[in-house]
Amino acid sequence: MSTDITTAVPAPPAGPSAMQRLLGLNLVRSLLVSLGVLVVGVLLLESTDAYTNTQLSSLTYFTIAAIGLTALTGLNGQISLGHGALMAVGAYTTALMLDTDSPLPFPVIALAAIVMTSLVGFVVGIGAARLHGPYLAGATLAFAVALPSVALYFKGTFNGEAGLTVISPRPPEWFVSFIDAVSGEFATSSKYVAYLGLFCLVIALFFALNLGRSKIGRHWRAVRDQEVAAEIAGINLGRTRVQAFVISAAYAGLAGAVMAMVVRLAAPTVFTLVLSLSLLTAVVIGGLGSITGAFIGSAVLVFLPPLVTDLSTDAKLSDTQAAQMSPLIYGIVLVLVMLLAPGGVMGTLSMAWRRRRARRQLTATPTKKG
Amino acid sequence: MTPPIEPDPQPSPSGGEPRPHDPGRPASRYLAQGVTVRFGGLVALDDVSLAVEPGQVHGVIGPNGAGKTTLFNVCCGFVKPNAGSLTWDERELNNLHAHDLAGLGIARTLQGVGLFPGMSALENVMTGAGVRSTSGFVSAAFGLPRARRDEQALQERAMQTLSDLGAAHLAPRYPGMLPYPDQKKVALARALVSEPRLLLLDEPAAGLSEGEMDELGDLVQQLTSRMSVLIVEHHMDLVMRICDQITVLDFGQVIARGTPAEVRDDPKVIAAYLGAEVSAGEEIDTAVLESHGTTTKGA
Amino acid sequence: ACGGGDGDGGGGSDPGITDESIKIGGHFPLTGVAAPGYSEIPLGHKAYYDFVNANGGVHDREIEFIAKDDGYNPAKTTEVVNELVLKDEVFAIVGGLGTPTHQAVTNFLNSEGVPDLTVSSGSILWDNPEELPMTFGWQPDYESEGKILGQYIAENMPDAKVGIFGQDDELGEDGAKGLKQYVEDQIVAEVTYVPGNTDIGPQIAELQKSGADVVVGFNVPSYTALSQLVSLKLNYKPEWLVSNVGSDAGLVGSLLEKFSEGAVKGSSPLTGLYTTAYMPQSTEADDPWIQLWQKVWDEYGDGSPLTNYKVYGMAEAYTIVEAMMKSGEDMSRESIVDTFEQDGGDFTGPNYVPFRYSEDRHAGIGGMKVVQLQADGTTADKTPVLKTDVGDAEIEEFTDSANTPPESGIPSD
Amino acid sequence: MQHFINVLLNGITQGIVIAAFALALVLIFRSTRIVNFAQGSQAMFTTYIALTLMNNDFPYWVAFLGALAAGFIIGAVLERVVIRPLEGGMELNIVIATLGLYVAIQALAAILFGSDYKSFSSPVGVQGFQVGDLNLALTPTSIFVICTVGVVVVGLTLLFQKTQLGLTMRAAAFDGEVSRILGVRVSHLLTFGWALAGLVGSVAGILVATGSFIYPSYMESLIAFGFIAAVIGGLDSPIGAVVGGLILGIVNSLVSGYLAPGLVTIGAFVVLIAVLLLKPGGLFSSTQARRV
Amino acid sequence: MSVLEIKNLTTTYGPVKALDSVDVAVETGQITAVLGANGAGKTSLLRTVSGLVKPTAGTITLDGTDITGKPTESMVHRGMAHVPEGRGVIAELTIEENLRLGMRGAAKRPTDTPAPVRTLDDAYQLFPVLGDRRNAQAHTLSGGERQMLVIARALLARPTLLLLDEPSLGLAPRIVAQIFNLVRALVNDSGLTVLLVEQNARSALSIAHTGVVLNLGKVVVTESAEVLQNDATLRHSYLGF
Ligand SMILES: Nc1ncnc2c1ncn2[C@@H]1O[C@H](COP(=O)(O)OP(=O)(O)OP(=O)(O)O)[C@@H](O)[C@H]1O
Ligand SMILES: Nc1ncnc2c1ncn2[C@@H]1O[C@H](COP(=O)(O)OP(=O)(O)OP(=O)(O)O)[C@@H](O)[C@H]1O
Ligand SMILES: [Mg+2]
Ligand SMILES: [Mg+2]
Repeated sequence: MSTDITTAVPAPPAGPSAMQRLLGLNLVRSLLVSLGVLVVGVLLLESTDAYTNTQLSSLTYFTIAAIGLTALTGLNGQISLGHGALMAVGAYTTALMLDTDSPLPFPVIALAAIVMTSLVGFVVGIGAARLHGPYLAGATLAFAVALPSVALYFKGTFNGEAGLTVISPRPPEWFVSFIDAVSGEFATSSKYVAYLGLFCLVIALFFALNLGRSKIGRHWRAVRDQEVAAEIAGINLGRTRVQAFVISAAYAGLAGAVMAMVVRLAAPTVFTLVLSLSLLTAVVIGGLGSITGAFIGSAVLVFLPPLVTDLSTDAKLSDTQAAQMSPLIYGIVLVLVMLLAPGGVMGTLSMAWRRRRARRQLTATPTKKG
Repeated sequence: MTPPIEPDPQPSPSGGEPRPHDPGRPASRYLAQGVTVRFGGLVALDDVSLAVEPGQVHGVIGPNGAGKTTLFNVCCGFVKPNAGSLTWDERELNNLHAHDLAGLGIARTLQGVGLFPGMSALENVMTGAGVRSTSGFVSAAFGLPRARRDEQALQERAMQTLSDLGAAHLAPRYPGMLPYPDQKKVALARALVSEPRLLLLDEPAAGLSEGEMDELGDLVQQLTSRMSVLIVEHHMDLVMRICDQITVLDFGQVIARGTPAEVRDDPKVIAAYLGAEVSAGEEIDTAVLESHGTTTKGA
Repeated sequence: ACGGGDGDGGGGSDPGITDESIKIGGHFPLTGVAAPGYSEIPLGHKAYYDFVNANGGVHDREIEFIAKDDGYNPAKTTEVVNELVLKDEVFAIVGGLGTPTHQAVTNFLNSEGVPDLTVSSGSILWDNPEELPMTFGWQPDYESEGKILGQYIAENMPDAKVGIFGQDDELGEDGAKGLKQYVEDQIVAEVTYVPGNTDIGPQIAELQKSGADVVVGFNVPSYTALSQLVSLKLNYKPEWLVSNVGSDAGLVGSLLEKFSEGAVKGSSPLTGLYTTAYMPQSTEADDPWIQLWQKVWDEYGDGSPLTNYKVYGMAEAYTIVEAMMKSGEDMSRESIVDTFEQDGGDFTGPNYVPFRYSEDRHAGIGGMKVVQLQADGTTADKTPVLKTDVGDAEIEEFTDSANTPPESGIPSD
Repeated sequence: MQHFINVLLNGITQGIVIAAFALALVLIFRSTRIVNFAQGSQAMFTTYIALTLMNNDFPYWVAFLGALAAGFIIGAVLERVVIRPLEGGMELNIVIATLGLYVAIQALAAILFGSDYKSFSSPVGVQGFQVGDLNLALTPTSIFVICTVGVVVVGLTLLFQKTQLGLTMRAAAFDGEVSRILGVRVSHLLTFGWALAGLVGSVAGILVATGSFIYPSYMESLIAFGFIAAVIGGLDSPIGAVVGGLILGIVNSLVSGYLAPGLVTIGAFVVLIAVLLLKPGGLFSSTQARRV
Repeated sequence: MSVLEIKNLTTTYGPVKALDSVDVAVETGQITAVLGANGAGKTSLLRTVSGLVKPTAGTITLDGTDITGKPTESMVHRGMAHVPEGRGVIAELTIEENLRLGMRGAAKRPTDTPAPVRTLDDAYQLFPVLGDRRNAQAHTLSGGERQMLVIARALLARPTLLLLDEPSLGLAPRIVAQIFNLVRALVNDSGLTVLLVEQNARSALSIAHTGVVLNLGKVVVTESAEVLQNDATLRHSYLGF
């Protein structure tokens, strides 16, 4: 199962029927991969303890956002240090809409979060479309730092520093009986939230797979690789960049919606620059441009820190020392991954694979020049 | 001084919005008139006019820094001229953007190759025609059959274009791994896949061997059945062989235009560009050397 | 939850409690911007529990205390509290620090039935027995403190022009709200600062412009020090009243010492500053409570000097231990909450005014006194101990004499 | 009037410190074309070294020089050990590595020096000047800070524009291979560039600390503002960094003084976007490369 | 005597062998032209000689000193100047700064080496367009102008061995002639040695003394230029003209 969307090489056609099958497969493959993730997700959720369940729900929102950022940074070449702030838009939208006596169903709320965030992403994207590399990084960083202040300033709506608490939705009847049927357990609202996250993730994954392999994805990559050539080929650079930014923002919005329910709070302190930076980190250490990489990177970010803290506590360090060990180790791991596996986890794997294939080809047929 | 451009030989067909692109239509005339470009104090192009007739190969030559690339950039919207107009399909191209070109049936290659390194050759070529597929965002996101059909057709066409250039075997390979001439082929295929009616080639022969250059010449001549070609090149053999018309630029001005034979013998062109073979050049050098007294005068 | 409660024998079958031990935990900013100062609170907790454990524990049970780092980020608070409750299976959460951070977990803790005791924040949010039956505040709320400071100004500085310097959150807001009940018409300027932005020049300049000659600060200690420095820069010398949170004289004083040129050696640069006290401060070496804390810290601390943050942590821990003691041999999650509600009003900690705990109140300490810092680093009482509450509750003098620590240093059952 | 002057003066002193930090970022950018997120942590660390020296009774100036030396060495070591092996790869990789360093160094400082507040004294006074009735928000310390940054900027500008070393540093940064062909010792110069940036960064770290308090994350807010200032200035030019820093400092102070302190970051964002919309390469950008 | 002796040189890029046991001897005061199809390894040869690429086997000797694996930075001081393929200007620096960088190389060279281009003014005289634009950033130059800048910059280093990688690329015929003449004059007058890589075999051979033909990384022919020019079979099979 390869979910690498940057290197989706269409095989050269071997007659129309074979090609039809191949192309037809793209949709089928997206569906299969998404369903696979769904099944694995359900199995994981039902076979692990409650705490791991909550970690998995963090993983879902993190991964959704990372997929969106992978699309933007990996496919379109735009760096964003502001995706944490975009998640804030989704999270606050969700918190505001859940804060009524009879809130709308979650899909509607999630959709609203996506739309709101896309709108903000559109505005930011228009500004960003003209910018490159570090200038874009600077602008999005400023955005990440600035947006939480909006919540501080408009206290009436967003409740300032304290933020908006989110009452987790109560699991509906059918869900309780479903879980009961699957594992014989009682479905808590944490579990329900984890399932919501999983569903959002699967849907997000499905669209990402389709887009990455489509014309749209190809145009994004063209703009990333060689903007002049892309322009000549008729691709409107500005529009394509904004499009990528909006899509990516939509993912951040959905991630924010899930995050609001997992964290049970939308507050400025949740959406610090650190969140934006960790997203970028996840995307890069997983392997830039690869959806599988986005999964892996997010997993590292969710599971590594508590692991280090636990190990440190086991090593008889005090709680404070253990707490400081976690960022120390995390920082060192980041540096080491970059040094030892510059392509991130996925990049390094696929590189090794390609190298092996090349070597095999080379030994099979002595070098020949066309 | 500049020979005037004759009036449009084909009267405009009456009425009707010019359609952006219709490969079935015969190639039309591309006209640049009075183009002037300044970079700060430097006048890169000064009142330059040029007409590419349908089905012809039009060469632009001139010394380094004469303004050839700048003219190209004006023709495809990368540089906004300070004055002058462009006409294509009997329509003036106001406020031309580079990304409009493909839709207008104009394609261009870049000096160097400018392939997308992160895509296979086939994808590179497919991108060249991407704007012509009609399926939109939604069908792409949902992976609808319509998008699939479009992609399929596109892929077939890209494949076809590659095989026309004898480069079908390159399809799955990445540009970084290809030898230079193969890269150039892919780049050309990418320009051709959109079935343009005007092809702009900027120094296409740079870095090619003589054999490869001959091949390129033949190819360009074949293309004229389907499109007009505007070419910038320093290889005189090639230029003289394939061009129907040549415009010579020097210091941003047109100093000559005509058939290869006319241009070749124009004393102004010889002085500014071709140089009177080796003997004339030698004088320049010895002058430099002598000015330092290091010359020991040999040969 | 899966695997919950397995092997737990003993008094109750609740998670985190066995015959030998009681496991509790809290979330604190141990790293990041909020770590300075606040990261010392769990040290206080730990030292006191170690002291209790060394002296027989609580009904023969050892207290095992886990402090988790949340970096003052609610998303991480959720994570670590999940970990504490679901993985470490603690009996209760104690001393959870910060308003936005703790707010993220109150619903979860209450729906899971986990006691959420002595929240380290003066927000009034914790006093909500209807919706948050397991949650209890501890320190006085900021609004009550504002009222007491307001009344002091109204009575003793009736002509003063008052400026407010407040943190841009519930600390500043609730405090100002209380203050205004008494000095609304004396206020000439109200400025706020955003934690993390250390540039408060414009705000202090604004106060100076307004002509305020009394400034009330509802801020954290680092901003007390900063505001003093900036005032020095502007030659601005109003009377300062600083809320208890921000008046850690030891800390702020030592920070400022290096900058107070020309001041008398050994005198605190904060001399003359008014603040409030709801329990003895680390500088009051003669106070029996401080003597207890000092002893505990000397024995079970890490060798660093005793600070008010550590005192705060130990005092909270004292409350926890007292509640555990009073809950008896077969303590359960339910019973400790009951103890807080039934006996909480009579807890015997260092606080001058008792807790307001009851069945329908989960608010913490109900009053304080206004004090002024003296040149020798001690404080002088400016008012008797005052007792009050949020809203329009009267401010009354509280005349009961203060508690003294038990001989053993451990509350009895 | 006094209020306006003081808000402005406050903006200038804040801005000049931002500028000092932005300068360090610009130096790295010039030599490696990346933004060093670890810069703040490096500066923080060297400031702790200075503080340790001062607590051991070394005078301020010795501590200052000690910090500069430490900054220089740390910069050089990081370039050799972490950045060098990553060069030639993706830019983002270096960015992530510097993020890792940023986190790790900060944690290390907390472990080594503790995470509590420490005050950092000033060699000169911290009391403001009084001119007649006017109380100016200007202290001997702020004048010291402004002068120090001034010296650094002038020094750097001369270095880059007037010396062979500066020319080769720029060449090495823009095109390593061509520079090597021309006999430029690129690898030494890149290390030197990082070392120099480390040094300038530690100047910024100390200037922020002087007459104030430090704790392991005290440079945090400066990282964002310094980066924004550097981008406003065009990332490439020392003068640009100073102008960017001053603009940002003054705008922040005005927003804080006349609107609301909560809007400061929004103000910074607005200024940045306004500048970038007018000049996508920042105010002092020189390169707007020919594309075809 | 050979200034530059290349023995058994092998250079690989991953699995690709760009040079395969190449032997070339470049005689003092001569022009040696390296010819061959695209991808034959010509550029790789020059890059290996100037140390930009480390060879996997073989030795390179310059003036009797083994320079194999020595850093590129040191080559200028040994008297080697390299005009890289593809117009290696430093685009962000001004034209004059580019040239000044070239002059640095001359600083450590013996002052008595004959060199026609010693000062900035000499360079500007050689290519007047550079003088006109001396304070403009190099990226504003046209393709051919950049090539001129790179050649002038290399000459300013006062080299004894000049490595030229396709110097005629993108230049107008008149300038090509000028440059080729200049190269020949330098060789004749100041004893410069040139290793010239050219796609345009005909003009290269017209000024070269010796021709070396590479094919797939191997030397297939080493002959005097005269022989190569006149032997139709050799020309047809290896040079395609
Ligand atoms: N962006 C720019 N800024 C300043 N000058 C420029 C710019 N672009 C081009 N020029 C100058 O304009 C003139 C024309 O340049 P152009 O690239 O069109 O020449 P060309 O004819 O293509 O030359 P070549 O054959 O060498 O490629 C040159 O002198 C060049 O230096
Ligand atoms: N950096 C590189 N990585 C991998 N392969 C390379 C690299 N550079 C060159 N090659 C390969 O090495 C071989 C020789 O290349 P080289 O550039 O030396 O040829 P050349 O004779 O200079 O060709 P051209 O006439 O196109 O300049 C080619 O097959 C090329 O694809
Ligand atoms: Mg050109
Ligand atoms: Mg080559």
